[in-house]
Amino acid sequence: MDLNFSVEDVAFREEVRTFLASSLPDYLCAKMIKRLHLTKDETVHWQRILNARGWATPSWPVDCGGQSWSPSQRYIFQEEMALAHAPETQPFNVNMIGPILAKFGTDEQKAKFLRSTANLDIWWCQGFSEPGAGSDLASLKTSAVRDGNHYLINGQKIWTTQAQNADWMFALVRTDSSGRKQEGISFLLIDMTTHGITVRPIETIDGGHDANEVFFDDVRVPTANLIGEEGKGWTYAKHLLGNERSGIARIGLSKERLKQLRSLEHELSASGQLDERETVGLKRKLAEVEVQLRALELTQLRVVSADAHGANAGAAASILKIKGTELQQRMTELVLELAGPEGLALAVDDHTDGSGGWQNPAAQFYFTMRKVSIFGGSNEIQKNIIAKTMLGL
Amino acid sequence: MDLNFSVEDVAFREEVRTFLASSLPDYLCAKMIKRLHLTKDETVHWQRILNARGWATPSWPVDCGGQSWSPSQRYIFQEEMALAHAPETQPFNVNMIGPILAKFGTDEQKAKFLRSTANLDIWWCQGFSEPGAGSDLASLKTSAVRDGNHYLINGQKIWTTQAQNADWMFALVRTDSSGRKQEGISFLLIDMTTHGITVRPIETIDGGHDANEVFFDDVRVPTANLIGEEGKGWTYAKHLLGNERSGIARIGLSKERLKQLRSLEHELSASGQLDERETVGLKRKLAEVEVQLRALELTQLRVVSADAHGANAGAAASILKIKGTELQQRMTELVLELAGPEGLALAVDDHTDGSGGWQNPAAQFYFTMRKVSIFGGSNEIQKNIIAKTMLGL
Amino acid sequence: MDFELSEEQRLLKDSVDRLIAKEYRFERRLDFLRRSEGWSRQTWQGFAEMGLLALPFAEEHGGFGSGGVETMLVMEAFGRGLVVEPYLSTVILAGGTIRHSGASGRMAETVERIIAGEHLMALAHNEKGGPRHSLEPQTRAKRSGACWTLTGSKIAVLHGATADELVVSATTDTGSALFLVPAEAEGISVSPQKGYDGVPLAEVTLEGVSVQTEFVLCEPGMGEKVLAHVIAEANAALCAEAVGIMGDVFDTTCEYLLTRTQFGVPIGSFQALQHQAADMLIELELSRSMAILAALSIDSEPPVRERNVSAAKAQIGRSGRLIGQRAIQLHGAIGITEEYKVGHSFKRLTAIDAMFGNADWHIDAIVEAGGLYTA
Amino acid sequence: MDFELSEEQRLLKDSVDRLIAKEYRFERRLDFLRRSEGWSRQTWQGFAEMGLLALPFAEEHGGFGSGGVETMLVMEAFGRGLVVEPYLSTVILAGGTIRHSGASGRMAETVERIIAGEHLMALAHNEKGGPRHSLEPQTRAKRSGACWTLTGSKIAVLHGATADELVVSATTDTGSALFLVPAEAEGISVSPQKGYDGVPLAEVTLEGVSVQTEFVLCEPGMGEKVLAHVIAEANAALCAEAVGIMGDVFDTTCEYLLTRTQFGVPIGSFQALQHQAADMLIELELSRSMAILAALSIDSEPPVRERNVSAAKAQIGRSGRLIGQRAIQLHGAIGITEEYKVGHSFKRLTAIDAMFGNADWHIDAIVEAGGLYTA
Repeated sequence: MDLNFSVEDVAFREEVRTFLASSLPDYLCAKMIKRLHLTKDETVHWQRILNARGWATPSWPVDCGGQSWSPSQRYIFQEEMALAHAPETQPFNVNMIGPILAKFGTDEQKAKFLRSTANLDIWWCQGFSEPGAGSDLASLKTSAVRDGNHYLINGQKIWTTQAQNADWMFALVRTDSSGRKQEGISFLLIDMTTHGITVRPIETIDGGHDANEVFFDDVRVPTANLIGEEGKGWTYAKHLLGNERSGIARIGLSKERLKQLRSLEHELSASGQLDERETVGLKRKLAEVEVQLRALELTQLRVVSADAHGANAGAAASILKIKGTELQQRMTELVLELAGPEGLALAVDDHTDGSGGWQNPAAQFYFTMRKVSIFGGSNEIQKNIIAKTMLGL
Repeated sequence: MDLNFSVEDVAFREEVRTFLASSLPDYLCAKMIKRLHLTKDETVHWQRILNARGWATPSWPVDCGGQSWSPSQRYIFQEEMALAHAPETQPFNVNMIGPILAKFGTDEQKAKFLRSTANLDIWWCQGFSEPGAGSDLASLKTSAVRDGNHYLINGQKIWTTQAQNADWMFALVRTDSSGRKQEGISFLLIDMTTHGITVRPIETIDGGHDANEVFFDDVRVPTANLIGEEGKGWTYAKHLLGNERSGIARIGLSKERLKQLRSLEHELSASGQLDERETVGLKRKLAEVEVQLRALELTQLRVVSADAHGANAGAAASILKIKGTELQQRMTELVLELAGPEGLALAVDDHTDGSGGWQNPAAQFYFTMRKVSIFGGSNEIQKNIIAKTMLGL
Repeated sequence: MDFELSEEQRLLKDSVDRLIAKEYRFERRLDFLRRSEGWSRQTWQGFAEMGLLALPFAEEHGGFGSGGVETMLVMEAFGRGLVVEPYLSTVILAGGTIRHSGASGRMAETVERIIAGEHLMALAHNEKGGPRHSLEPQTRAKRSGACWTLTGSKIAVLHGATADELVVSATTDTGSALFLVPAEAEGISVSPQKGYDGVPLAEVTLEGVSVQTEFVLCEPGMGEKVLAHVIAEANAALCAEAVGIMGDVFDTTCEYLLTRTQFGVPIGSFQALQHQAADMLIELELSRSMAILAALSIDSEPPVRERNVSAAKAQIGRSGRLIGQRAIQLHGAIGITEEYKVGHSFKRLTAIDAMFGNADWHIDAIVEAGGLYTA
Repeated sequence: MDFELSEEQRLLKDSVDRLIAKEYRFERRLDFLRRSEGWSRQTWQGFAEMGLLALPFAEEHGGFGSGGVETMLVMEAFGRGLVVEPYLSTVILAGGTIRHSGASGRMAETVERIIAGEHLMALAHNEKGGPRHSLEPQTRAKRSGACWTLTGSKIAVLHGATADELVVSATTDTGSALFLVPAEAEGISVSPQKGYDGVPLAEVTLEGVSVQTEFVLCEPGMGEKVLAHVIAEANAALCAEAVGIMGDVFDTTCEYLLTRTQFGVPIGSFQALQHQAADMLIELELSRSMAILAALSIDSEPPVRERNVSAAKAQIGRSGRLIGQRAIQLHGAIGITEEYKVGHSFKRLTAIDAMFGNADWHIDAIVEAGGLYTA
């Protein structure tokens, strides 16, 4: 047992750090520190810088443009990205459809999509959730009816993140409603410019417009855009879940936020805005968070180490997801507490301009983070998974 | 709306206080303060003092020896009893079988049992739980087979509190196993000296011997000892649940324990055993408990007031039970924390002698109080009840 | 000891509940929020006509001389509707400073205009940089002849931008005082902000604002005492509002649990969710009890009043967070959309905890006071 | 970065796990508790034969020179079995003071006898009345000639009544020191107590106990440093023990959820109970991670060592309480009976939190140290 990273890992960390120091544009770093939303162009710009270095899609198979990194290297990369305030890569492209294409795509599909997906020449969104199918995803109803060498799509998706920016959607659609509900689902790639698609934005309580409804009205999709076999879509989608365990707890991000909290604590107690008693109280809260974060970090590292030794971590992904999101949420609570009455006012235009103090986006950030325990399999669903793993019921 | 008690209530409180000051024996008060177990004789002694005043069984119907007190008077009586460190009356006699006899007993049964039950001339225990029937009480199996003017009882009860001291048991037994499980249950009074009854003590983690197993081996019980109708036992038993809402949260007891915590806090911080930071931390914990206790106290008073106005409080009993037990448990945690390493050692003979410090019984008291969220319908069962009340599912 | 409402109180409750249910449906509120002022003057007139603006003021000034319970009933209804009109700022806060300063001749007229719905006010007491929720303002007031000159800046002034007149706290050489400052006074600048809960706010800067002595609302040295009383009343009012919100959130959540189906059954049939909902009800009932305590305590002597109000605000801060977060979680994605009421309720509960001391701040206040049960 | 055990470590783990599973079944433990000493000398000999008593001692003294990981493996197994033998007191605590004081000639012999299972020791450092967990004893040591005279009293001395020799902390004119005191020394009185977790304790009074200078284990001024290191090791060991207990409790609870039926189904099919069990697993895994951190930190420099061990002890204190309480609750009445193991595990978890600083105490220690992540 050894908590220290290997010489190779340390060298790798240095390499990542050097690259980020020289390649991450200052203006992006500044926006990230202020928790401002990036525009589509900014995300694209950064991902192309990473892709030029070969690091936009490290978890993909090497022959598809990935890196043969060890689990600990992946962990280091993610941590350094977060600590340097680097934006994350576009998750639907990099973590979702890329690996699916690499594993289940035809040669034609790979040739058509992989390079442009990595380079963010095309922007993907994910069409899974429907109004009646949230946690019970398999009950989705959007229908795809075969019509020659096309599918005719009718129905509705909801909570489609970034659909307004998307060129393509990967979607689960129902091609058969006769048998078990999981068995009639297919996995389809849909060009968002196709006739009959309407995107309607959903405003969320944090003031953002990331979520959308997407309506399909007799949308024609070539059968060549089917991933794998018809009716096997559920299997492919499930492949994504628990696929990426090394980053699920978002330790790096939380560490970086903890640093911010520490510096706010210094600032507020030094300036007398918190009296001594409040300062002690706050320091205790921070220490509590630190202990939990350290425990989660080590748990994450244990999973990384077990992966490196080829072991299977069972309920690990769910544990990391639950505790990771709880800590992320806890930290936004603390920032908001620190903001006090100054945090009541919204910044004038919070998503593009960072002229206000740190207090003004505190509430929005708190509201935004409520979703992390809902999306990607709610924490209740994660507990069901843990219970199933351990009780088999 | 008025938080103040009426002039009559204030006078009543004074009457109770005066009575307790003059009638509660000093040695009992001292034992209660030290949280020592009372012997059977001590409990009997005190209950007879109360009974002589007519106050052992105030909630019984007036013609059965009760008092026509208002809900607020009952509340005041319970609170003053707790604040004066008076022992509680024997609960199985006073809160359980007494009201059952009064409501469902025959004239013969009332004549035979009521006076001696109030005066603790006979000591009752409750035979409900069985090894396979805990939260699912209705699945009980102890059988009562009719044989002329007797029932023949076979089976086993468990967790029977104070069975070792009991002269009589009121028990739920199965007289029919053909229909719905609730419908074949009868309510029977059993003389504990009857041939075929074996009582085996169960030691609990607090070192106590209050719980027992009771085995029935062809025990003959006269049919005259049946309460009400055969097969209606479940209805009578359910009548007991939520029957006594005015004392369920045990506010008085918790207030008295809070006082003890406050005085320990003063003692430990004055003597330098807690440094300033620890003292502030402890004071915060106490303030948190106080806020919750005050909220619970007022909720209890709202229920009392609603009862006085003839309203029905719905899920109130469950809310009071859950929060009341949580607070009782929380306070024992705090006492144990305060005891520190000194609390590791048990008192030499904790149940009879109070020569040790307050630290030594702290752990036992903490362990003892784990049961309050289990017995009398576990807090999970209480939440089921609340959910049923509000969702109707 | 009695928790029943009087006949008059019941009538008040029924009519304000009806008003909110009828006039303040969620869609209308969304519409109000989109307007430039962010609220509805028509609704405000409705409050005036119903007499709600007159409640706490003395009968001699045209008010009803009502107490904490009446305010509680109104605020609870306002909570259910998520009312954004300037009731707290005009009637409770600024109006409270007038009431507790002992309204004299000039003030009587102001009160009359408040009651008529013709005069909006705001309390400017929050400041940046100093200790949180301090009652000793950094804003300075200097006397010269028949005038005071005020210099300083205020933040988080509720409904500050639409107020006709501001009550400004400032420190003089002989202690803190409260001043009435017309919104259009020279040297004052008011910059409007949007609160995340929908309630408009403002930052107010005073650069040598001149105030005649007759506009001294509260003499030097008395400002802190009056402010403490008014803030206690505001906290009691916010507790009641929070209970209204929590009750509404709880009802909505139960309804959602019964109607939303997943895996072929209503999600309310899942025991883990049932128990979460049960926890919400427990917190709601405890909060309701404490809001009543706060309402019944605001006319008590300061130590009792402060302790009880702090206890209520602490309880409500904790419960509000739990209920708000649980409601969002139980709703799932729909809970965080701007089109759905629960998210707005969650935001307002968050703001209520942040105003006039959050839960931890009030726990510390109780510690400072030597405990809650200390007689 | 690697969390895998070495081959030797795996062998050690397998053999101690097997030993406990075979020799330390719950019924046997209950039998040990009923004996007058409260534990089994035969089992102790078994530990000696397996070499467990030799683990942390230097090879030159007949030990294996093992580190924190080996101790962790042993203590985790001991946790599963709820071992009551004096391993912590003799090997970790008293043994640790010898190791960190730099064992000289005389000590080498003592270590050999410890390793052989022939010599039992205890650390007497807890005192009544002073600040909690202070390393500055009130017990005084005065020098006169070739002798020191010790006066004072100690509480909560683990396995103090069966120890052949005590390590006593005392303050001299030039700082604190540690002294070796034979149990039968004149002026010493040892009164045995029963710990609620089954571990025997003692109160020790020293009235002018005379100690030759050669029995000074740790020179004046060095006592605090040695004691701090030993207590960090003890806390790391207790964390590992707690993880063993929690793992066992968790397994037992899962099994109970699957076998206990109510309402015609296993109670593990109730979602609310499933989620409680899931919470337990989360706490268990976080605790395991922190026990590893503590084990790997005990040879680090003091600031890192203290911070990491405090973090581990805080985590384990919180998790131990949650897991213990939940396990009891999920078991219902059977969980609080003395005949069932879970209640005993709960008591031991409670005691572990109370020893050498509970969770809150260690959170404060982290605050004092300026935070956990401070590099």
